[in-house]
Amino acid sequence: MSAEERAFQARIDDGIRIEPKDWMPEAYRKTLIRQISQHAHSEIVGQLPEGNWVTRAPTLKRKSILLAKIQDEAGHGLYLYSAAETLGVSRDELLQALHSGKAKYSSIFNYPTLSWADMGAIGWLVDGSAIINQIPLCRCSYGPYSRAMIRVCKEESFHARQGYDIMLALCNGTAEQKAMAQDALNRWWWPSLMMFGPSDANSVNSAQSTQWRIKLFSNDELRQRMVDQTVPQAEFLGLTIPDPDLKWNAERGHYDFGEIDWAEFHAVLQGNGPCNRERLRTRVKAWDDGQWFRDALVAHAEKHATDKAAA
Amino acid sequence: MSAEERAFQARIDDGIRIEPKDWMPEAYRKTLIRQISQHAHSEIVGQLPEGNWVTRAPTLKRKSILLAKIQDEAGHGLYLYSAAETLGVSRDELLQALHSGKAKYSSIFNYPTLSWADMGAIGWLVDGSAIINQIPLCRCSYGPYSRAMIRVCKEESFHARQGYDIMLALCNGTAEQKAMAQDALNRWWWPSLMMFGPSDANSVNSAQSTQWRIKLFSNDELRQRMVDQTVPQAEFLGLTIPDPDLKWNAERGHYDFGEIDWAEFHAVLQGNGPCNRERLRTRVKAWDDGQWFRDALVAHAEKHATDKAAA
Amino acid sequence: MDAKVQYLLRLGDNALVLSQRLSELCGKGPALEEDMALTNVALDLLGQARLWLTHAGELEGRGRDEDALAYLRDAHDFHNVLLVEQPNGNYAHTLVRQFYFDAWHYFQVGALAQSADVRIAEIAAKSLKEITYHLRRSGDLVVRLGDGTALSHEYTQTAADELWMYTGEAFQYDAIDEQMAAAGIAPPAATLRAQWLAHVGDIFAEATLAMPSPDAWMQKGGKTGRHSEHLGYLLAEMQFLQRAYPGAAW
Amino acid sequence: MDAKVQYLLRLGDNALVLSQRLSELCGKGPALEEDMALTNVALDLLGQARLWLTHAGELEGRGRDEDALAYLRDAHDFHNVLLVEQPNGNYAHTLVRQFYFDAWHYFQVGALAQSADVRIAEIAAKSLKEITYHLRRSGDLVVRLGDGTALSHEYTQTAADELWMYTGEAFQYDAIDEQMAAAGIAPPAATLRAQWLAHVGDIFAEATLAMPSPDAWMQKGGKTGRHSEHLGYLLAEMQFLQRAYPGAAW
Repeated sequence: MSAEERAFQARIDDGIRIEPKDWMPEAYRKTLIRQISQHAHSEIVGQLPEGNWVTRAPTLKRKSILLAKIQDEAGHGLYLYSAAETLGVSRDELLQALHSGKAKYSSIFNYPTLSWADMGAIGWLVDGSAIINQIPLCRCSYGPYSRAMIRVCKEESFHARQGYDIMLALCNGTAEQKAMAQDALNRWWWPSLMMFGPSDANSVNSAQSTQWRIKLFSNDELRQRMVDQTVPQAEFLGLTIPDPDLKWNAERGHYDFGEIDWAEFHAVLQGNGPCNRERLRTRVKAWDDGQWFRDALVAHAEKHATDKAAA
Repeated sequence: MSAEERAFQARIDDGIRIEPKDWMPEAYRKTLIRQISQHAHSEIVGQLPEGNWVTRAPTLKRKSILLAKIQDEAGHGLYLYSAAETLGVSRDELLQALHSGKAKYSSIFNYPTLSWADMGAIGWLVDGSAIINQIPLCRCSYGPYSRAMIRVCKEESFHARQGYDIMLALCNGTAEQKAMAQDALNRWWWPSLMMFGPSDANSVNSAQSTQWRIKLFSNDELRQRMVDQTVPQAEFLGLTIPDPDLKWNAERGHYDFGEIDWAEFHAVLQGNGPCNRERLRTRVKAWDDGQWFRDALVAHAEKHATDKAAA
Repeated sequence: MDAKVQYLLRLGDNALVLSQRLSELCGKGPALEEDMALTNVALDLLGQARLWLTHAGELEGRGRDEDALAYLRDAHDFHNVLLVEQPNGNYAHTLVRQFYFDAWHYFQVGALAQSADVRIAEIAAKSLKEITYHLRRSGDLVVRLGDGTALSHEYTQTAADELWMYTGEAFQYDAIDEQMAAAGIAPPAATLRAQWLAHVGDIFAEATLAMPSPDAWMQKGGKTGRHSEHLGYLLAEMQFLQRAYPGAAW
Repeated sequence: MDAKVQYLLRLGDNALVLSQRLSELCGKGPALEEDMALTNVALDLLGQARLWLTHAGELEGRGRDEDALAYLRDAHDFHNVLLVEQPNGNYAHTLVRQFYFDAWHYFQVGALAQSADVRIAEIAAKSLKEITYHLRRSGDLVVRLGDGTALSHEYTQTAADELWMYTGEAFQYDAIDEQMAAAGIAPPAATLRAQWLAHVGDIFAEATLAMPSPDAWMQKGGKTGRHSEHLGYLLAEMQFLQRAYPGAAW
């Protein structure tokens, strides 16, 4: 380890934030760019499954809440791209990587939203899992990322509560509505657990990220936290979690739960989810269709910069 | 008048049909091409306002009847283009003229279909008017046109009856359904009367067409026939024709009716109807999008003609 | 139906339908900033729609709340102008539609904020802040696109020309509008039209766009429930859940 | 729900949803002959859907007729395969979707026509004549497009590749399908799949198209009510009038 690297690690160990102007190992920079941009892409792509129901929201109030949520997500995308940009990469480069399929976004958005209850389940389970993932990152070693996470987490917790509120309304509603809620839970439960990534045993690069404090808990720890937090909420809703192996383990003080279908996880990751193709195409189409628009803004700005220079 | 022209007119006067191989004046040919192709185009464009409700038909039976009707219209288009082709013009040339805006189609299809009742009103009033226009043409001087008209009229009379049947169901239905039927009548009444064209006083070229027996009654005569036929039907439905001047004239033995808004007629004819742009664009887009498809069929046929020749 | 209720429904339906059109674009804008702005405008308009519709329902006194009005009327009972129901088209269409609407909305709601009717003036004043921002944004974008590249100029000019025929309806006052004008609520049509034409003219000049003729043929019908074929589809989608699960609470 | 009723709903929903997709194209085909053929196929499938749904409703014994089943179920109660609800795309997609479906439909309904259940055999026999024509037509067009121009080859190959993942579901039998097979009604999955693969293979060979791998990842869910996002929109449009005017007769 070089002196620079030792000093860098010592700062991290002392809980001092790394800032953009500070020296950092190239691998740290790259890992962060990958992690932050993947998160940013997830916010952007994540607008689509919800956008799918915004035009069909069942009341104007719910529509309004959902629109505000989607707007927040675009905002999160913005801060996160900005955080990534502090690491010396441009937003356009990151988007290029998304559009070419090189960069990933959270696989959960490759599942379809099939009923209004999915707007509840996404808020409750998906945003719920996201928060569990992200709260520790508010204390991560890279300053701009940590500050972005603080802002994101604050809004995400609203979203999770709003999602739960949708579920509550459905579960207090008609039998059909309750069935809708149960169906949504059935479909989103496992993918939400998969959001934490592979089991620790199969997780690559975790040790280094942990040492750098850009990963603060293991995938399995966070997943357990999600299960422990969610089971009582489901009980309160009167819904059944679709896992016959789910059971309170008094000894561990945690819920035991069944084996995740990792074959499905990998299939979706490899592009075989129900909506991978459509999600990416929708984004690429939006980008391509918008080329003339973005070009025009640049051309206009340049023209008027020239005007001023000439004046 | 040349000897040929005199012989031609004599045949017509004797009620002998003109056939494609017969000599005919160039103006007769041109007038017929214009008239037949305009009719063909109307069948084709006329699929669109009905296609607009086929996906929303309220019962499977009604959907089935509507689909069959639209299929008939495409079929009418086919025979009419074939009839026009006997006059030495190709279907592609005729479509070209439609797409460039040079050729016309019936202006009535530039009105939107805004409710299911419009499917009733179109059958009842628009097909009703079309039949009144077309029945005399079954006896017109040009053989292929007259034979096409016989076939078309037979099917159109079904369509008109089916349209009336939709109106009847609505008028026997709930208050909302009856209001829908009345609204449709309000919107389609005047455009249906306009289908017969300008008043005789302002109609150009009528005399020549009459002499050639490709126009057998004046616009106003046919329009009167439509009014006389339709008023009792509306009464039976319990609907009010949107014309305060409508009144039985015992002396004439006909209904008197109000003045048509010719300014609207001309506006729509000149392209300012509610749907002119969309109708034409839809057709042009279908055609342009289908270029590769048509090209492929030609290429395949040529390849295999070559195969056979080579074998 | 009471003229004021009808007039409020026109206001509410314009905002509601345009908001719905914009919300179709969630996550599909040409740039992230546009995604945010579009969603934001959709949200503002939806908020305004809710205020107008709620007030309309109260005045009507038949127990219809914002949701009953939004979700349980068929197309012929919607009173929005044709402009707002036009499809999003390419982004130039989306923006020009927005600009035409915002300019009208700004002057209309600006006048309503001064109106004799307290509740209407209140809602208008609240909305006007948002609308002022909308108009600034859409006008600014029209300028930048009109005076951007040759392509953006062409797209914007085409959109301006194609949507023009839907702009006249707002100024063709019928008995209801006239009654509202006479009551000191709505601004006079001629004033509104002059303001709108002047503003659009200024922006188009700056944008190097040719302004279509104010005397061009104009489509109409939306205010009285004669819509284009587009509205039925928009409503079928928007109203699905309320229609499919009648009486459910969400 | 009774397995036979469920199976009949699958048959009916497949025909109904594909018919609905085709009917979106009325008057928008690439040639007049295609307009006629598309409408004709839509009409045939609709007729078949009506027979299957009516029979399902009778067997179910809850008083649901064809319209109650078509118009008053939400997406999660529809049992069609994902293939038929896919959007029309370009015309190559429309045709390849049709060909994949027709080939399966032909062998499936052919087997049903020989089945132990008299009423099912009757409906199947009646439908089979139409389906035979459908398959001849769509197979023939796939050949002509595949072996047409370079462009048509490319479009057709792309459509073939993109829709491939929706073809496996038909052969993945679940408990209901197995029960029907055991009862001598449905053909065994393996037979059906072999017939389908052989026929598609022959046509693709003639069309000079590359056949995607039979072992490729396949999407599923439609038969048990887990659809794509497309179906909800299709139903919102299709069901609008029945939903908006409950109880009305048309």
